[in-house]
Amino acid sequence: MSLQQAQPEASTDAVTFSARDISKSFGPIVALDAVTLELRSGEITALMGENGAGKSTLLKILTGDYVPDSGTLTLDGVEVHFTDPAHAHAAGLRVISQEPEIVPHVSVAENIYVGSLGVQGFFFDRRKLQARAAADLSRYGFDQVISPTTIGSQLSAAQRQIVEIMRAVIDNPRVICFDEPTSSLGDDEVTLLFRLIRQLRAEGKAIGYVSHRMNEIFQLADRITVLRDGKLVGTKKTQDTDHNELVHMMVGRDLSQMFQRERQPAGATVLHLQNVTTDDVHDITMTVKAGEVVGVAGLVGAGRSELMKAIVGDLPIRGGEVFVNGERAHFRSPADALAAGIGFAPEERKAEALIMQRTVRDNIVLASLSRIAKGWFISSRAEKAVATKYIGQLRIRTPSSEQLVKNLSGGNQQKVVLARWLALGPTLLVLDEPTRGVDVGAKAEIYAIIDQLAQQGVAILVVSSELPEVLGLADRIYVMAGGRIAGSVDRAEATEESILALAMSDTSTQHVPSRSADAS
Amino acid sequence: TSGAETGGDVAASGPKSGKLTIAYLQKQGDQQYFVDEADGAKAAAKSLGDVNIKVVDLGTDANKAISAVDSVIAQKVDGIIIVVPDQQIGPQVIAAAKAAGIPIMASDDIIKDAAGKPAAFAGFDGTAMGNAVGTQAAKLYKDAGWSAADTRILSGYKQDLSVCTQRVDGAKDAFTKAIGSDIPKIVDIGTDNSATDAQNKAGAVITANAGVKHWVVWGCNDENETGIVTALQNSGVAPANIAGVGLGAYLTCKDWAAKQDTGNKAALFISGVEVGKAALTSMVGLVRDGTKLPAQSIAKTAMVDSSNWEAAGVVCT
Amino acid sequence: MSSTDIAVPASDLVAAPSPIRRVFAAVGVQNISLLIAIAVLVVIIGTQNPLFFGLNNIRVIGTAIAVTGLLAVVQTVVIIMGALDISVGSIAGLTSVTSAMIFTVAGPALGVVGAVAIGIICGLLNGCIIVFGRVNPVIATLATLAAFKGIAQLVSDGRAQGYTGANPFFVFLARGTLLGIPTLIVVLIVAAILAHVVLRYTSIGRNIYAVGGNDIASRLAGININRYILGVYMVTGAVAAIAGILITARTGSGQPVSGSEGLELESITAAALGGAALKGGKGTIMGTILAVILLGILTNGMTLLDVNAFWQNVAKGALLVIAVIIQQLRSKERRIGLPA
Amino acid sequence: MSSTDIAVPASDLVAAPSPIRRVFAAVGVQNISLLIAIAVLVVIIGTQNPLFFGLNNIRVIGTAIAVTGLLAVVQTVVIIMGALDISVGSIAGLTSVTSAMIFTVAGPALGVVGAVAIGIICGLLNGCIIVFGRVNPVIATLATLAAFKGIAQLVSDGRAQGYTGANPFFVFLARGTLLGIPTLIVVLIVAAILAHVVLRYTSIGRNIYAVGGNDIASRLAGININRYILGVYMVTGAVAAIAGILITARTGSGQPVSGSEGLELESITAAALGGAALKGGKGTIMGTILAVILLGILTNGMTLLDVNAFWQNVAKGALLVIAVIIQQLRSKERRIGLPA
Ligand SMILES: Nc1ncnc2c1ncn2[C@@H]1O[C@H](COP(=O)(O)OP(=O)(O)OP(=O)(O)O)[C@@H](O)[C@H]1O
Ligand SMILES: Nc1ncnc2c1ncn2[C@@H]1O[C@H](COP(=O)(O)OP(=O)(O)OP(=O)(O)O)[C@@H](O)[C@H]1O
Ligand SMILES: [Mg+2]
Ligand SMILES: [Mg+2]
Repeated sequence: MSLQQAQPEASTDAVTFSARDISKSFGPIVALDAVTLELRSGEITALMGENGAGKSTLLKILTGDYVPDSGTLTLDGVEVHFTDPAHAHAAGLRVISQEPEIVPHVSVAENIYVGSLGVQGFFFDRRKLQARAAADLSRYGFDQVISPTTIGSQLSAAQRQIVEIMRAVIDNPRVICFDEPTSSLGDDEVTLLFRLIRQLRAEGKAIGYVSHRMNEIFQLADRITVLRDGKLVGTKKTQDTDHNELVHMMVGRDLSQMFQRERQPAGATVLHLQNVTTDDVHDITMTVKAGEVVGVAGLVGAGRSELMKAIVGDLPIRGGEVFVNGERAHFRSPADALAAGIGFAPEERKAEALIMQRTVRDNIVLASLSRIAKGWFISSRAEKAVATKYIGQLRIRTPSSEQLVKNLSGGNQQKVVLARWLALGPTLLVLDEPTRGVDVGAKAEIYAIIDQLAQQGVAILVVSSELPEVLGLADRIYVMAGGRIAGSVDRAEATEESILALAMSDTSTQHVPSRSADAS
Repeated sequence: TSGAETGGDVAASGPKSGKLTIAYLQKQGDQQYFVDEADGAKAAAKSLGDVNIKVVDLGTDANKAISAVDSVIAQKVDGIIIVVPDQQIGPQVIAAAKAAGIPIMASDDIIKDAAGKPAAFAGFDGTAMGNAVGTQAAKLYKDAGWSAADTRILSGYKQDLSVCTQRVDGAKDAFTKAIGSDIPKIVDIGTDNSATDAQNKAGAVITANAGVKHWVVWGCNDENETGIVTALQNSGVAPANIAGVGLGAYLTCKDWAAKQDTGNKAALFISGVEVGKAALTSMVGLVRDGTKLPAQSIAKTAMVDSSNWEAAGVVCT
Repeated sequence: MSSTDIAVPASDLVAAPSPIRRVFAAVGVQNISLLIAIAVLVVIIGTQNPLFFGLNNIRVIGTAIAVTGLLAVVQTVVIIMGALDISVGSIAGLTSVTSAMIFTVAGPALGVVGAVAIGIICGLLNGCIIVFGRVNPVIATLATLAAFKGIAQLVSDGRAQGYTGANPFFVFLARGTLLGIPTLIVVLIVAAILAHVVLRYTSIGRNIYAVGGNDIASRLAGININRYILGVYMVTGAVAAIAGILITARTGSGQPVSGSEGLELESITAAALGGAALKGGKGTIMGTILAVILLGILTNGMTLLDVNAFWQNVAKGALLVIAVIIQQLRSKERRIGLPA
Repeated sequence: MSSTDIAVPASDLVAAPSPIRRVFAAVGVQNISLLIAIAVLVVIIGTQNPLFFGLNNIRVIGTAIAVTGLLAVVQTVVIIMGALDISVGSIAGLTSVTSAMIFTVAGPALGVVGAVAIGIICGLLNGCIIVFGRVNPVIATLATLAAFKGIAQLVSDGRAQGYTGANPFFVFLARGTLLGIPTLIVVLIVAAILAHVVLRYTSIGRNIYAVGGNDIASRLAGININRYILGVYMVTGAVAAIAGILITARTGSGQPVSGSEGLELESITAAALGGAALKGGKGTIMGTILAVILLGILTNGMTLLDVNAFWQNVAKGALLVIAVIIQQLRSKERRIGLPA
């Protein structure tokens, strides 16, 4: 994607909001050490740093979710103290958090206005709220992506992210921060979001923006603040810096150049789908061979995640046949797939992959316990060894293998999900958005590990919404649209354009959120 | 003197013929005694012929008792016999039945109306039960020649159940009357009326009374009494040093049936079957023939022990 | 699957849905199976004994469920908020006995006011233990279940207190009617309608759903969760006190334990059967009331048909399981994980 | 700055932690407050009445908590898995009475085997209702609580059955000792150790924690959740049956209801007080056993000191609240949202 330089600064140099010398520790872990961040009106300030650098912690302090150990927050030069998110809201600050929090059994409309339903008085008028939500959604351009009547628990990851964004923007805040808003969005939604963010900038809002995607930063940001290990490295104007310098600032060293896959001839067919149909996807035929990395691209809602879940037996298959290593397979649950050597790293780490209140070690060894166990018993030494190995290999930033996963930063949690499946060593590895929220350096390492696994003869199926990732990794790419395979492209012929063209080929069903309230 | 009150209303409406339905509402209907009572009533109904009997378990729930009374009234039963979970609800129950013109009779626990007039009664009321137990305990105590100083009386019961309080108070009164003022210290043990809980709580009490040589035991029911006796025996007290008087005989009989040497020396046996029979027979007599309810039909009771329990008709399951 | 608590059912957006679908949508899918269960029971019992349909019997069912129904209604609100109140029965017992005691010395008005005040204090105590002591609601109210019961026993020495059967106000509560409807039923209806309206049509109610559905989201959205917890527990205490007063009125005396013990499980059962998810965020008053009616009809019908008390237990258990299985089969939830 | 070296496990760097800290770590922070509570209670009661320390009394406490303890241990496992078993008391009642009935006609061996088989069947039924009927565990076991009780009453006609007081095996269970330790206590210790080892050191146990922590994630990680649910409920049924047999042995006859009613709440209380989170995924057998001991000492001590039963209720409630508040204050969890 072409790098589009940010607009030259349009606005004043007035600092709307500043967080000065902010420190925050969690027990022995120093998450932030005297960090300063300034947000200016009419400007987009990007916040960058490796996984665990302290970005989310800083934003949580801005929104009153955490109280800093020391340091001052000033809004328009006036010192403010937030001990509760409500205070920050009242002051005009909003943060779109990294993990969208959704109320499961109420509508999108109520989810968007949660906490401020009362503006209509004591009584709350469902129809008015509905209409207001519809109007707001279309005002911000998301009306095609999400319907106000859909129930929270039925939203896809992208839709949840949009609800989270809507919550913040409808409040018309003066300062608004986005914590990795695009990690679960498809390209179309990203375009919509960028349009929105630019509009907010034009309205004079002060905007903070966290992302691990370099091209986004260069498209959007006016200024970039970099954190490393909880400390401020520096702030640059976008036009004064480049990709390599930023990476250097974040990582403290130059990254070896772009990842290159070692291609090799594929082996025997490991997975073969013949006209597989489920409730959500139709007539899918695909093959994955040993030593091959197969990518699955498509727009959000194309049915990629559903297909992966069907492959591992989580969703029922209604028609067609699945062959694993040449034999017909009937997986009734992921346990059956695991027994056949298939591992599956789902897309949503919080809901589907991680046991948040258990340790990093427990989470890493979860799928390979029976292998680590000697007879009936598990050796905690062996367990720790496995956990420590992958903590090192994936550079998971955690004080020890005994840290609770919920205390890890988002990107590090994602690495724990991957570590679980690397520790198992399956014959077929299904990865749904494996690098969601992972920093640049770690991404390259993960690619290298995938490459290495392929060389060892593991068959790998990767779903990704990041086209460069699919292009760089895959030997072959299936493109899905509207629950069907729109086509398959060989690496040699694949370009972003050709893939996008296929992904958008199905105009009939795309973008219409299929599940709405009337399903119940 | 007072049974006429409820009976009179019905007499006015004239005797009924044809099939009758009598409701027998019982507290703690899942307990053996009341199961027997229901069986007795059913047997009587069968022998009287053309009588349908409706048994309702009220548990220990006073509110449910009111609902059940309302319910059987709405179902137009011809007579109500009730064992109330709490005697305080007597006025409400009597008033409801009276308003509906349905004769009512109390079984096992006396009830009175708002003016203090008791309803007709069949059974053996709690105080009388307690008195029988206390008298027997006093006899055992005297015969054994124990002294107040080295004896304790353990009294186990559910303390928030009024029927239990009556029984143990009755036992205490009768014991005091028989022995005089110098009676052994009475230790109240609050239990949930189960044998296991009585056993657990008694364990602590026995600890607190180390050095005591002899024990007199009674309780709200056989569960309490046998539980305490078991705890005493488990702590090494010889059966000879225990004078346990049960209430019901359905658990104490088990030791006797097995010919075990036991601290359960005696038990008051009230034939639930007989009470049920008597209550139903009187009620049918009133409804069918206009025979006045006897103000008090006191049930046949027997103080049984290992020698005579079978003869007295105790059924040991 | 959730039903009536979802915003406007999508069908409202579609032009002119069939009237039957409208009724269905209003009642909610979950509740349809309860209605079916009620209908089946009514037919079975009614054909066996036509007295069941008597106006009198319907009144009896209504008055019998009033106390449980009241507690089930507030329990539903607590469950929707993601908590549980196991102490409701104890509070009802405490207020039953204290209302009668206060009444005896100071008359009915003070008896009622005093009991409600005590109920609110009990609820406040529950809320404070949860909010400030950071004790899980289940443990907190398990603890106060024991404590309030103990207090009720202490103030009354474990005995029923007073006699309210001669007081016109208490008699009106127990046996009076309003527009031909027994007062007990009126109280339940009023409480249910109030709770329904608050839950469905006010921002307070919607916030209760939000807190129960996702407390983090609610907090981040600026809802003062603690205030909601305190408020809901206080209201629950007040309603439990009204239930206690009704127990006093019905039994004619203040009962410290009898009549209120076990009401906690009954109210939770009704709320759960009515579709409230114990995880929070889901449930309707309509469903709870239908569940209370279903259970009330079951108890009444089994007595009517002379079902032995032991069989009644088996039948109740079986009915519960069957009703919930039908609900689950009708819902389109994914059949994986632990059922919610 | 320390944040830079966080990749290295901190504990590996610190050489030889002090022995006290080691003990603390082994017992767990949560349990420290239970230990403190036990210590305080023991001192208070012991100074009032030194007989409390007698070997005999310790034996009394041990045997008194055996039945509750057994059920609390399995309840902990169920809770860790994210479910609840409210029917344990009913199963214990059913197996108490059936063990005595089978014993009467077929001897002690068959009595025990038969009761355990019935317990397992009950557990299997619970599991099937949950897994295949997709009924929430609380409602499912609330329903079988009633159903199993009804069955126990039906088979026994509501009467205590049989007499086991003369049988050497049952006498050994009730009053015998093994290596000087009462058999009842030995049974509890064995069950607790087994549960502890399975939970802590086997993959089965780990997977139970995982299922309770996040059932969806566990399923996608290849754990056969349904098998775990069925298995845990069957084991719970079996252990409840052992509890039932112990009730029979202690009382000398099979009790359909008496002695087992209410055990469900007691076991849940102990598990929760011991630190098991009702949301699942958290809890230890050690904590539960300490909680059972704490509650056992409290009951014993109050009875010993002649505290009125009504005050005992108040004290029990207060102790529960205080113990949990201390736990919460010691834990460093964020003080937001609904306490878990
Ligand atoms: N509640 C907590 N308890 C303990 N440690 C925490 C907690 N929250 C964050 N941390 C630690 O603070 C550090 C900063 O985390 P933070 O979430 O701010 O990182 P981040 O920059 O947002 O990373 P990512 O890009 O992966 O989202 C990490 O080491 C993390 O493990
Ligand atoms: N949890 C859910 N419940 C119900 N429907 C869902 C859920 N998640 C997704 N869907 C719907 O299923 C369809 C396929 O979604 P899926 O998540 O498979 O798409 P995807 O291609 O993987 O896109 P994404 O990048 O969002 O994961 C979409 O129409 C979506 O709206
Ligand atoms: Mg982050
Ligand atoms: Mg997806």
